[in-house]
This record gives sequence, C-alpha cells and structure tokens, in this order.
Amino acid sequence: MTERFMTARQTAWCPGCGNFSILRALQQALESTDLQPHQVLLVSGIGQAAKLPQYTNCNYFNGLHGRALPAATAAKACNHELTVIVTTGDGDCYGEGGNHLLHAIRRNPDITVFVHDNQIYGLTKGQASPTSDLGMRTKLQAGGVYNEPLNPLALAVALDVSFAARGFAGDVEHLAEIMRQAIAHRGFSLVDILQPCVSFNKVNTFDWYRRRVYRLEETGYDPADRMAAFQKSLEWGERIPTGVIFRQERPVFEDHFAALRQAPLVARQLPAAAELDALLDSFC
Amino acid sequence: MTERFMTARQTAWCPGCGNFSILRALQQALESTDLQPHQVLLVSGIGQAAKLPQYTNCNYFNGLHGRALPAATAAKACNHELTVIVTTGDGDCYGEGGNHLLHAIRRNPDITVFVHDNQIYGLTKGQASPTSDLGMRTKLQAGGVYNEPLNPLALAVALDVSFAARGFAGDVEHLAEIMRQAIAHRGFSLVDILQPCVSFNKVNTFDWYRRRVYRLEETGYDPADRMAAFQKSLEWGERIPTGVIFRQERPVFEDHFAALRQAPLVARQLPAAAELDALLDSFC
Amino acid sequence: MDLTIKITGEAGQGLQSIGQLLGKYFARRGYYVFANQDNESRIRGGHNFFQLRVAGAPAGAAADAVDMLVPLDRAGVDLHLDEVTPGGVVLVDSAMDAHPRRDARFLALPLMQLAMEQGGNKIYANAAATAAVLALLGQTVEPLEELLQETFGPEAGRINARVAAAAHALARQSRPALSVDPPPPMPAPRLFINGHEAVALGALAAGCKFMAAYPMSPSTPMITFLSGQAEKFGLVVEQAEDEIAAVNMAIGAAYTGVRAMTATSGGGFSLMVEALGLAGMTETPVVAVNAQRPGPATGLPTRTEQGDLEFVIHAAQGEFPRFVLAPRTIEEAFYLTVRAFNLAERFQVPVIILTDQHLGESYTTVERFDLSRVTVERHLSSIPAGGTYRRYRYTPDGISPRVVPGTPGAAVTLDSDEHGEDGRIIEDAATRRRMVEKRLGKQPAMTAALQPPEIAGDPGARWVLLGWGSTRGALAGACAILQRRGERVQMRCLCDLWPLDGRVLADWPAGAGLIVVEGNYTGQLARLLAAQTGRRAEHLINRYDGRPFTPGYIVERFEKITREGGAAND
Amino acid sequence: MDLTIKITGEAGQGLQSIGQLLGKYFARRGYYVFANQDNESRIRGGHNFFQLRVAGAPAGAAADAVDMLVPLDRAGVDLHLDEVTPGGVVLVDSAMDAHPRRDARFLALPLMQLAMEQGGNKIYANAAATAAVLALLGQTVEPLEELLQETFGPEAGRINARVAAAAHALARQSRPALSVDPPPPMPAPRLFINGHEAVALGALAAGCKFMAAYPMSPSTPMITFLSGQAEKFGLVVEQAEDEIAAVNMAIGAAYTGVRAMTATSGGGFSLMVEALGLAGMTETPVVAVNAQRPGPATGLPTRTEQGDLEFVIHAAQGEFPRFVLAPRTIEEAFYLTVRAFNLAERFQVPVIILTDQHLGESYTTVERFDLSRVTVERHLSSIPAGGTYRRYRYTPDGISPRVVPGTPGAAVTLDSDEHGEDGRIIEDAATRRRMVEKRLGKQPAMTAALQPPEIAGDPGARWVLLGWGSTRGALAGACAILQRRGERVQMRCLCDLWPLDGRVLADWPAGAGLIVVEGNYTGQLARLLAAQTGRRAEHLINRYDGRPFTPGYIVERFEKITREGGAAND
Ligand SMILES: Cc1ncc(C[n+]2csc(CCOP(=O)(O)OP(=O)(O)O)c2C)c(N)n1
Ligand SMILES: Cc1ncc(C[n+]2csc(CCOP(=O)(O)OP(=O)(O)O)c2C)c(N)n1
Ligand code: SF4
Ligand code: SF4
Ligand SMILES: [Mg+2]
Ligand SMILES: [Mg+2]
Repeated sequence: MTERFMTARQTAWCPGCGNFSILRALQQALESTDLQPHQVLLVSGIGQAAKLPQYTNCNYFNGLHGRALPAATAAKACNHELTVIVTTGDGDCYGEGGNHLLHAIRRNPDITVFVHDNQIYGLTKGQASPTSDLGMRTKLQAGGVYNEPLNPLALAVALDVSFAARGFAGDVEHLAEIMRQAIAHRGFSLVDILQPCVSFNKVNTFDWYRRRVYRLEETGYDPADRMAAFQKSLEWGERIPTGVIFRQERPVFEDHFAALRQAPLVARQLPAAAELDALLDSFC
Repeated sequence: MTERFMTARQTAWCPGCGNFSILRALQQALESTDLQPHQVLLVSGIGQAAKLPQYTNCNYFNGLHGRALPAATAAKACNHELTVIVTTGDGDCYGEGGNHLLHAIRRNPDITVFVHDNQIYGLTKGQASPTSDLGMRTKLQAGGVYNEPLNPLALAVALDVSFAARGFAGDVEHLAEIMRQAIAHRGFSLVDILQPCVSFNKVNTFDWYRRRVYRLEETGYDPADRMAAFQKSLEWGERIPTGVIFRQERPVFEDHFAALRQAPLVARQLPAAAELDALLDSFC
Repeated sequence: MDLTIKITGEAGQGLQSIGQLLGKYFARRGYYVFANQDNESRIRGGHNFFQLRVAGAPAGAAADAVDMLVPLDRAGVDLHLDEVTPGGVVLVDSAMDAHPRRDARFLALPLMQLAMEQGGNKIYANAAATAAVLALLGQTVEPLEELLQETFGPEAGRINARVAAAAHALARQSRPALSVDPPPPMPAPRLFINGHEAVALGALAAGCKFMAAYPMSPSTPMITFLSGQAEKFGLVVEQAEDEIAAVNMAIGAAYTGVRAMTATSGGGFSLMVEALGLAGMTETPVVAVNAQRPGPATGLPTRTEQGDLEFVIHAAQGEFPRFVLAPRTIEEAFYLTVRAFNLAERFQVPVIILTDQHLGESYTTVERFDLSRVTVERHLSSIPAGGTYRRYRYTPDGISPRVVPGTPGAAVTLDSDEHGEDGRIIEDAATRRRMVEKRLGKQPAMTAALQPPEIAGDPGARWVLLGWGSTRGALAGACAILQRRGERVQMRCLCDLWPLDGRVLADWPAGAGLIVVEGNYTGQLARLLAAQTGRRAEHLINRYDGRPFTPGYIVERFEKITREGGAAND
Repeated sequence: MDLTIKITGEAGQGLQSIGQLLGKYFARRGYYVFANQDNESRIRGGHNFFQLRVAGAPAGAAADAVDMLVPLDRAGVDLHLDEVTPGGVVLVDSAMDAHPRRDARFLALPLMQLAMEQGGNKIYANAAATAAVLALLGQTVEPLEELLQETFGPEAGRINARVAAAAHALARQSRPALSVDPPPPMPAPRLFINGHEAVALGALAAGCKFMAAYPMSPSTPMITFLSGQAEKFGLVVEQAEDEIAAVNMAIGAAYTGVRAMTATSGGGFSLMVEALGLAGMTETPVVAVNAQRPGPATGLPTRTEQGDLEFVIHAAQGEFPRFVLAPRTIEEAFYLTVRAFNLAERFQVPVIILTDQHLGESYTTVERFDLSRVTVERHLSSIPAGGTYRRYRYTPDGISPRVVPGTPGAAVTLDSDEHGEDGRIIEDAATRRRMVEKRLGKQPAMTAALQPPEIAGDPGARWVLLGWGSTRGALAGACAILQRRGERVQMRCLCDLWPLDGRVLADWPAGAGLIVVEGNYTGQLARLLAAQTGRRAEHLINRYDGRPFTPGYIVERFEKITREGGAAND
C-alpha cells in the first residue's frame, strides 16, 4: 500500500474484515488524483466504518452516529475547495441518519458518500441493520429479521440522486475505480459498498457476495436512464449488480450561494461597516 | 356534515383552507365504515394538518412534530383492535419525520397515513417544505426554492410500500373513496393529499391543482405493477395523477409478534410467577 | 409621559402592521417606545394583541394599564376593556355592534367605510386606524404618510396616505386629543427593532458566515432575517430538514473556521442536545440561540416563559464547559451576540444565547448600535513552524491552537470519541483524565470572563429582587415603583448565567432578603444560585401562564410577600 | 476469605466465557462473587479484562489487588503484573514468550497444547484455563464439567469437559493450591447475574409488555434479553430506527395502557429528551433506562461514569415532574425496576432509571429474587358512570383517571400542546396556569413516595461520605476499611435521586463534614444537594477516567483530604 494518505496507526478492525479492502481501495482512488491529504476532509459518524478516517493523514471530522451528512454538507459549503468524503455504515447512514440522507440527496452538495454496508451493526456487536436480509438471525433478532430491507439504491434513484453506485469490498480494483468516479463526479455521490463483516454477519460472507456480484459495465448497461436504473436497483438475490447504477448532472448545492462564487467562506473578510450601517438605517 | 366522528369545536384553520375538505372527506370515509369513534385512534404530530384530531370525537394522540409514526406503530402493535390513522403534514412527515417514514414503510404496520401536503410549512407561517416546487418564493426562501422536491410516492414505491395513493382536497368524493380504501387496506397505507394553503402557498392553489389533476381509475391504470407505479409516481407538472398508485399485500408488522395472536397486549395478564421462576432458575 | 396603546384583533387583521407603523412613528419623533405582542398559534382568527408603550424615557416592559384600546373585533372589547384607564379611549369602527358596556371612553369612527370610499378596499382600514390613533394623540399625519410610502411603495403607499389623511381629519374633528408631552430632544435617530432582529444583526456584525435552522416559533425570524441578508453579507443560510441537521451543519461549518450559528426553541433545542455535547467534546465554537416558549413539549408555541435555564445548562450527557447568556434588553441582544461569538472562539466552547418570545418579539427604541464598540476576536492560529500540528495539544489554559482545515501540512482531526492530543481515539485512563481536565479546566477563566449582574436601586436595601434575561424590564419598572412607594429594594439582574459564581452576591446589602423573580414555576435561577453559592432565596416571584412579567405583577406579589410573609411559588 | 482473579486478553479471546464459568462455579458452591469487566470499543484485539472477586461475604466492588492473574496475551502481563500480590499466581500458557519480569509467581502450563491434544482445537484452551484456575484454588473439577455441559450442549460440552479434566489434573500436579476457605453455608441457590439483566428481569416481573430501543453500549443487553423472552412472556419488542423512534414508540405503547419502556445510553438519551417532555406534558407513564458511559458525545463507549445526573433531571424544555432512580446494587436493580413502573403509573410521569456500565456489566451473586415482594400497581380506571370522560380532569392530587383507549364512550385525548381537562388545545392564561399547577403539584407527593438514603457506619461520625447509584459497593468497602483503621466515618448512599429533599441530611452526626463521592468531574450530586437543601459539601472525591471506583481509590483520597485538608476535585 502506498503511503500518501495513510498513517501507520493500527486499526481497531477484526482480522479479515471487509473494511481493510475498502480502506485500500480508497487509498488507491485518492492516489489516482493529484490531491494532497490536507485538501481532503473525511467526515464520519460512529461505527466500524466510521473509524476509517483515523487511519489516514487527511483532515477528519468524526462526529456523531448518523450525523455525518449535515456536517459534511455544511463543511463543503463553507470551504468548497476541500474534497469532502463521508465514510459511514449501513446503520449510521440508513438507520440513525436516514433523514439526512433523504435531504442531502435533495440538496445535492458535491460530496461523496461511501457506505460500508455489512448489513449489520458491527460496532454494537451484531444487531440487524436496515439492510439486513429477511430471516437473518442475530442475538437480538433471534427469530430472524422480519422488516423489509431498505434498498438504498432504489431510494436514491427515487430521490433523483446525482450519482449512485454499488461496490464490493472483495473486488478492490473495481471498487477503487468506482470510488474514483464518485469523487470526480460533481454532485452528491452515493456508493453502497458490500462489506463482509466476518465477526457478525455469517450470511453475507465474502463468498456469498462473490458468487452473486457482477460488473455492470461488462453488460453494456447505461447508467443515464432513470427507469432502467430503478429496475436495476431492485436486482438482489441470485445476481447482484456492481458498478454505477445511475448518473446525471444536477444543480449543485454550493452553486446556489452567491457568497461562494469568489472564495471559500473562511477566506472572506468581516462585513464592511458601511454595509452594516446601511442595514441599521433600515431600522430607523 | 354528519356528526358521528365530529365535534362542534371551532377549528383554528384559515377560512378557505384545504384542510376543511380533508376533514370532510375523512368524516365521509369513516361514516362509510361501521366503526365507532372509540375504536378509532388518530395520531398526529404538530402543524396545521396535525390539528385535525382536535375536531373529532375519536381517541387521539397529538404528539411531537415529526414523531407521529413511531407512536402510531407502537399503539397499533399494543392494541391492534384500534383503527389507527395518522394525520400529518408535508413538513411533519417528510421533513422532521422523514426517517420514521422510511422505517414505518419497511415495518408495514396496519396503519393509514394521511399527509396534508400543502407544499409549505403552514403553522410556522410559510417556509418551504420538502415538497415545495422549485423556484417557489417564501419569506425565508426569498430567492426561490432550490432544493429538489421530495417525491413521496416515488420514495414509497422504492421502499416497496404496501399502499400508496394521491388525493386532492378539491375533490372530496374521490378523496373520501381513496381514504376508505386506504383504511380498509391491511398494511401501511400512505395517502399524499394535495392541499391548498390559502394563506402561504400562492403557487399551488385550488385552481392550479384543479387544472392538472386527473383520476387514475379513469385511465385503466393498474396499481399492482411496481415499475409502472414508479413511472407514474414521477408524473408531476402539467398532469398530476390522483388515485391509488401502488398496492400490494405484504407481511404486516403486528403479525410477527406471537403475543398479539390472542388479544391486544393491554388485555393480557401479568406474567405467571411460574414462568418467572423458571427464568430465575436459568441464572443459578 | 407614559402612554399605552393596545391594538387587538384576529390573526390576519393586520394588528402588527398598525402596531409597527405607530411604533416607528413615535420612534422617529424621538419618543421611547416599548411594544409587545400576544398571539395565538394560528394564522387567521383567534384573539391577539399588539401593545405599545410610548414614553418620554426608556421603558423596558409593558405597562399594566391601557390608555387607548383599538379593538379590531368585538372580542377585543370583551377581553380588554377592564384594562382601559378611566380617562382612556376605546377606538372602534362604527360598523362594530354597540357593546353593552359602551361608555364615555368609546369613540366610534367609520374607518372601514372611509377605507372603502377613499381607497376602494377594506385593507386600507389599518392605515385609517393608525391615523386616527395619531390624531387622538395630537400627532400630525405627515410623518405617517411618509412611513406608508416607505412601507408600501409608491402605488399602494399613495392610497394608504390618502386614507390616512382623511381618517386623521375625521378623528381630529370627533374628539379633542389626549394631552401628550412633546418628545424629548433626540441627538440622533434611534432604531426601532425587536429582540430577534437585534440578535441577527449582532451575528452579522460578529462576522457570522453560516446559519442553519429549522423553523420553530419564536425563533424563525432569525434565520429569515439572515437569509434575506445572505447575498449582501456573503453568508450561507440553509433551512435544515430538522434541528439535528441544523446544529450538525453549524458545527461542521464552524469546523472549517467560519463563524456559525443555529437558532431554535425548546423542542428543537432538545433535538440539538447530542450535538451540543459534540461541540463540547470536539471543542468547536458554535453559537446556538434557544428562544424560549412555554413547555413542556409543544406547550404554548407563541407565548413566553423562562423555563429552559437549567435544561440548557445541563443539556447533553457527560460534562463539558459552555456559556449561557440571556440578553436582558433588546439593545443588549445585539452586543451580547457579538460577545457570544468572541467567547465561543476564545474558549473553543459552545455558547447558548437564551432569549424568549417576549424579548424576541417585543420592539423597542434603542440608540443606534455603535459599530465601533464591536470587536471581532477570531483566535485562529497558523500552524507552528516545525512540529506536527495537533488539534488538542495540551496547553496551560487548556486552549489548543485552532487552525483551518485545508492548511498545508496540517491534518485537522476532530473526534467525538475521547481522543489524544492528535485527535485520534484513545482508551487509556491517563489520557482520558487529562482530556477531561483540559476541557473543564477552562471553566475558571470562562467564569472570570463573564460580566457581573446589573445592580440598581437602594444599596442599603432590605430586599434584593434578583432576575435574569428578559425579566429585566419589568423588574426595573417594579423596583422604581416600589422605591417611589418607599420600599428599600434593590434590583439585580443577570445576563451572563453560566458559569455562575458568587459574584452575583457581591456587595450584598447587609441583612437583605433575597427574592428571585423568574418566568417559570420552580425557580430555576434560585436553585442554581443555591447550588453554586449555597445562598437560598427567601421568596420566589414566578409567572408561568405564558405571559410576560409586568411591573405591576411584580409589585403586587412583592407587597403580598412583605405583608403576609408570602409563600414561595405564589 | 477474599480472592481476586483477573483474566486479561484481547476481545474475542474468550475472557468473558472463562469469567462467567468461574463466576457461576463459585456462585453455585456458595461463595459470594463480584465480577467486573473492562473492555475496549472494538470486536477483536485490544486489551480487556474480566475480574472476579470471590469472597465469604457479599462484596459490591472490585478489590484493589489481584491474587491470580490469567493473561491470555502478553500485554496482560505488562499491564497488570503490578497488581498481583506477592503471594499471588500468574497463570500463563507455556507457549507465551517468557516475560522479563517472570518471577516465582508465574506458572506456565501448556494449556493450548493440551486443548489441541485433548480437544483438537485451540478454542478448548478456555476450558483448560478455567479448570487450571480452579485447581490452583483447590476446587474440584466436576462442577465445572457440569457447567460446561450446560453451556455448550452435549457434544461440545463433552470435549470441553475432557479438556478441563486434563488441565485440572495437570495444574494440581504443578503447584500446591492456594488456601481457600470452605464456602459459607448457602440456604438456597443464589443467582449469578449482572445489573442490566436484573433491570430486564424487573421489567418482566413488573408486567412490562412493550420495549423499543436502538442499540447503544452499554444498554443493548436489555433489549436483547427482553427480545429473547418476548414470545414466552407476551411482549412486543422492537429495534427502532433511532432513539427518537424508540422513545416515541414507548410512549405510544404506554398510551394504550400497557407498561412500556426504552433503554439507551447518554447519546441516545439526548435524542429522547424532547419525548421525555412529551411524556411529561401528556402525563404518560413511561420508563427509560439511561445506562451511563463517559461523555461528552461518543466519549468512551465501553466504560463507566456517573456524568449524566443533572442532565437527566433537567432534560427537556419546560418544567414537569419526573423520577430519577439509580440502583445501587444489582439486586436493587431488580426491585427498583418494578418500583419504577409502579411509580410511573401511580403518578403518570416518566421515570428514568440511571444505571451505568459498571453496574450494568458487573456480575454478582444475589439471593434469588423474591417474587412475593413484587406487587404490580396499575392505577388504571374505568370511565365514571354518567359524565363525559376527561383525560386531564382536575383532581385534588393532580392525578386524573387514566382509561384505556378503545373504551366505549370515552375519547382518550392526549396533547403535547397545552390543553384543557378534555385534552384539547387551549391558549388562555388561566387554564395554562392551572395545568402547570396540576402537573407540578404532584411533586410533593412524589417526593414523599421516595426512599431515604441508605445510612451505615458510625452514627457519631466526623465525616459523612455520600454517594449515589453504583458507587455504593466501593463506598461501603471504603467505609469498612476506614472504620477498621479507626476513622469515624459514615456512609450515605442514594438510590432515589429526584425529586430530592432534605431527608438526605436527616440524623446528621453533629458537626460532621460532608464528602461527596461520585464518578464525575464536577460533583453533580453535591451541586444538587446544595440546590435543594443549601448544604454544600466540604470535599469531593471524584473519578472520571472511565474506570469504576474501588474501595482503595476512595480510602486513598479520603486520607489525603483528612491529612492535607485536601482540595475539591482532586
Ligand atoms: C446516538 C447513538 N446511538 C447509538 C450509538 C451506538 N452505535 C454506535 S455504532 C452503531 C451502529 C453501527 O452500525 P453501522 O453504522 O452499520 O456500522 P458498522 O459498525 O457496522 O460498520 C451504533 C448503534 C451511538 N454511538 N450513538
Ligand atoms: C421539534 C419541533 N421543531 C419545529 C416545530 C415547529 N413547527 C410546528 S409545525 C411545523 C411545520 C408545519 O409544516 P407541515 O408539517 O407541513 O404542516 P402544515 O402546518 O403545513 O399543515 C413546524 C416546523 C415544532 N413544533 N417542533
Ligand atoms: S465487527 Fe465486523 S465490521 Fe466490525 S471490524 Fe469486525 S468484521 Fe469488521
Ligand atoms: S396557514 Fe395554510 S394550511 Fe394552515 S390553516 Fe391557513 S390556509 Fe390552511
Ligand atoms: Mg454496518
Ligand atoms: Mg405543510
């Protein structure tokens, strides 16, 4: 592994966890850009996935469980020169943080979201997550999961997302390429990453995924068609598509603010006394 | 207006508001059943829509802004003999309460949700809501709304909802019929109701809607097809479909609990000391 | 001179526009104005009022009696007639049904008719009423005409002015004007402004560049105002999907080095609690306004209370330092907001500004804000040459250099988990202990940075009446009345509430008893004071019906206490 | 007799299973056991320990010294060797590298090798270690073999038992056993149980029928346990999408007349704050467990603290009555949970049970819970004949009859807005005032319903050491040590924390000083006590490094205070 974005710090992940591959893919994706670590901001919530920023040399904001998206949206708006990447889990992003996902997609800030989707709550020791398959047994769901899994890609397409893709931690090259595209895409980019959790998810293992995933690019699939994207997003079970599901240009959140046209907010001076003075006049 | 479900209490709504028609339609829908007021539970959050229960003789739980769905889901699980109806607004249900909507659809409790969708925050005096059309100007969005409106029906279809429909406050008969079907449907039923707000929404007026809405039933539309439903849910602008968009049978939340097979939880006795005793043994 | 005008009516009838016109009119003429509002939680209908006190000297609270009542609907007469002084005036429209208690105070004028005749629309009746009020107070109509032009633009302004002139003439003929003193000399024009506008202006002056909020009465006008100024002042202002998003946005913005804020009311603040702890743990400066309204839960959305003091001081799990500041006056709301941003960045802590509906929606005349008194202290650092940057470097005062992410050579690393100097997660006891001490060790210096209470009245008082925040106006008014009645009383009023130390008791008049006056049921400041100093109050004067204190309310309770030994929680 | 065994290692190495086997073993034999855990926030790796104190009399806290250390990895030796007494044992696997400080205390046994030989898999090494520990304490292996069968089922149990027998024999040959007193006579089998299991059992016994929660350490085991019992006991248990949903579900459930609860830790409790106010405003009985861990924000997820006391007492905007109860012992956690449900329904208020990681995850032996002491008081009404049902009817004690929705002839109407007796929104001052008085007027009776502190030790003490909740075990231990050393000390410990009144000071030893002992930095109980009674503490003994108090920790601080006059916040 190259070193530009990486600390020597030991991770707190279990040996064999899919998170290692995701970290590796992210390294590769970042290495393929000409960014320096200080130009990258990683924003995360809480969970195993959310620990990823700890293992990099980048700026990071490791906030609250479920709340990475609003922090990331605002940070990007205040300093649009930063490359803002959210690393989050399926519980973090689709459970606790579900509402922010809906509205972040609507806003369409130019940020990239990597969801380490292990279909389980890892850090809290293995409860069902919103994406757990029906019937999966856990300590808490001893009779098996009975709530319909949330389909993040269908949801994103329904909300008219700018970029939605699925990656697989077991295919690092492909994942790195998807990540690269997601980071390069201007607008909100969601990448749901199939991530085996070797400690708690005994159903959706590396093997389970490997037998099912295929690369969309190799099928001549066109990610520009929303109806096709919706249909594709429903595919799950025997065959699971990976790659870019949907991609479109949409107005970007930061572009709506006149204030941002010149420089990042942080570089701006205080209000001129003259402007304030004029405003005070309006109260006389 | 008949009286079975209605108090004589004066409403706090503006004269001419679409909420009056929704209240009337709900009356009609309930009258068409053989329910008595004490068998109905209205659950609401906060907003103009959420005041509706106040004007009925039914049980009600007028809870927190955005939080009607979890309260309704639990109440239904504890007493599945109650007919549970949520009356909520577009801000209440799609803004503050967005996360609960996602997960209520996944759970699929047998409750019915009427969203008085006036595409505005009424009670707080006219800010944009998640469904406000692009470009709408408000005091707070003086430059016009720039965030992509949330499409509740597309969202619901993406989440594999059991029943999704659109009604219009300007067509009370049709709305009452949709409501009747929604209440009768076993599972989570979402009805997004186009509701003119005469005080703050100067764009989507009775007239604006009236020129656009049409009844789906009259077009031979089949609400059983999910892809067609998704396509139909995207229709907005010159023509706006009303009626049932999607309908399917899905396992119902309450059915997963063995405890509910006999009687409502409230009717159940305390745990037998023998069962507790046996459980204590397991700690010895 | 001290006159009170009360306009009452349904929501949507335009009392606010009448009230604002009158307020601005008198403000421009050099009078001191204090105006408060009472609205129901609905858009049309119900019973509301807008009440103005026009005086020759500053007044910070509503008076207890009304000199002129202007009921736009009949319910206003039923509800408020008893407040009108014997020599007062009740100005009604001739079209209104005669009231059974109609007496010499009543004056019926055909204002609606006049609006139709002169303007062609009922909506001009408000201009007519405003002009009639002014006529009955012996005021000229020309400045009103000017105001109407400014407010409604040339077209509608002209019609309004025409109606106003006619109504003014009619009223002057109908009845001799009340005698009104000429205004005191005014060296420079004053502002006519409400509390939440003052906070928002303060934020602009402080260089706030980011605001996110979710609508909630009575806080919404702050984001609305800032959004209107965003383009001119270079702000990003965003309506969030909920309050959790709002505060996390503000913290994310503050992380990048811009000044950022949010505003809400109690229910929304409840949802911000977890993130308040995030700001505490990550040492991120952020300013949150909690505009109080009566709780619990949804409570009375459009009314006032001081029920959230202990809540905001103790909000969030775990322990971390924070400031809680409650502006006492509308003027102070401006300067305090600037100070809030400075304190937040100096100590790298969250600051809560605690307002309420009464302060936020009351208007008053204030001396034009002195921008030369505004200093913006950013406390941002560049990275030290050489060594690696560590966001949470241990320093003697616990405050670590804060640099802006994007700075070459620095990784700015924030963590909501317990962390080491480098911002990375730790698990060991020693680092934990040291970080707790780093954060909470700021508190003594924070306490010292705060301002002592305002003290006024008798230095040898027998009773000290202690209040906080927006209660100040009524408290000062009550103390003045009591002193005039020969009572030996002193007023103390706190703006800077947390951290709280014994300075509030400094120079205590020997043997004086303590009466705490606050807009809640349980006596929260009284409890805090006992907690921090051991000094318990002898009596409480509380109000918890959603209405603001008035001087008369306090005076009456005080007299009951001193007469009967009174009971706490009267 | 008082022996401490400490097993250390990485997460995933099985220390918990060794610890639990040992605990159950000694519990069954009639010893008193107290076991606490220290885990990092990760699933594999890191440094954890499980520590058991085995004694002839009840012990409620960990001891300060270790008699037998069982490090499953080398780091455990580095970190904990200094805790081992001179005559103690350090049991290591022969495969582990020789430690530079290896001395006579060390005993290396080829446990791993034995597991492979006898069981064919390394996982049996834990059974081997357990058996070796027992052998070194002179205990027979047969009860362990039985336990292994019960735990792992016939198949795996047999192999485990075989490995255990071999390891036991080997260890017995390797070294003479430490001398261990025979167990005291045990009239009936005791439970070996942890604090959160006791809470969950209490909920079952109280007839709780609904539980919703969102996973959060250290609270998750409560919902996990109840979910496992749901089918048998007829509960609905649901994992919510977030804590806001969890608490609103619990309140919605409680509305229908079933007993309902939720459980979380500080961050999740922050998100429940608004709904706590909803329960307060709507007078809905609901029980919420807040299992404390060190804050602020994410803090130290797997460790312990008492940092949320003031937070939960003041959480939510506005004012409403609530109970806050913090179980002092694992046994009390059971009975208190039943009481919590009874109090909630009797007064129609929310009840917060304040536990912490230390209480929740520590195991101990307790006398079998006495189900005949459990009474369930529902306080549900049927509608009065005749008149209409009004959910918020005014009554002398402020408690209105509560009927179940679905009752013919009654509309059960709850409102988070201020409301009248009929549960419908109101706006007027008089009703508001009366409703505030109705709700908060319950507080005196609520206060009277609470239990005074436990008082033990010297009635003529020179110092009173006051603590609350889970600190009790260490506090009692410390006071016993101090009394043996001739100090005149008294222990007071509170379980019922809010509403708090002066009874905590009853029978105060004349002239005794007050030292408050709590697991936080700022001294929250001390502040509350001053607020409620005016009595301020002379000294504080705090701990805020995420670790639980031990008797030795308290004794050392106490001696420093009395020797040097000590400083607060030492
Ligand atoms: C408000 C709050 N609730 C709950 C938690 C506990 N918690 C930490 S991580 C987590 C879920 C982890 O699941 P996921 O996001 O899928 O991440 P993973 O560990 O599986 O990578 C939870 C519930 C928390 N830290 N904060
Ligand atoms: C936690 C919280 N945040 C904000 C509010 C203020 N609030 C009351 S109703 C409402 C939105 C109303 O919009 P909608 O749900 O669309 O209902 P409408 O009034 O338009 O029918 C808001 C923001 C609140 N009561 N509670
Ligand atoms: S628990 Fe699962 S997701 Fe977490 S580090 Fe271990 S394997 Fe990975
Ligand atoms: S504000 Fe709008 S939605 Fe509310 S009552 Fe008035 S018209 Fe209806
Ligand atoms: Mg996960
Ligand atoms: Mg609306």
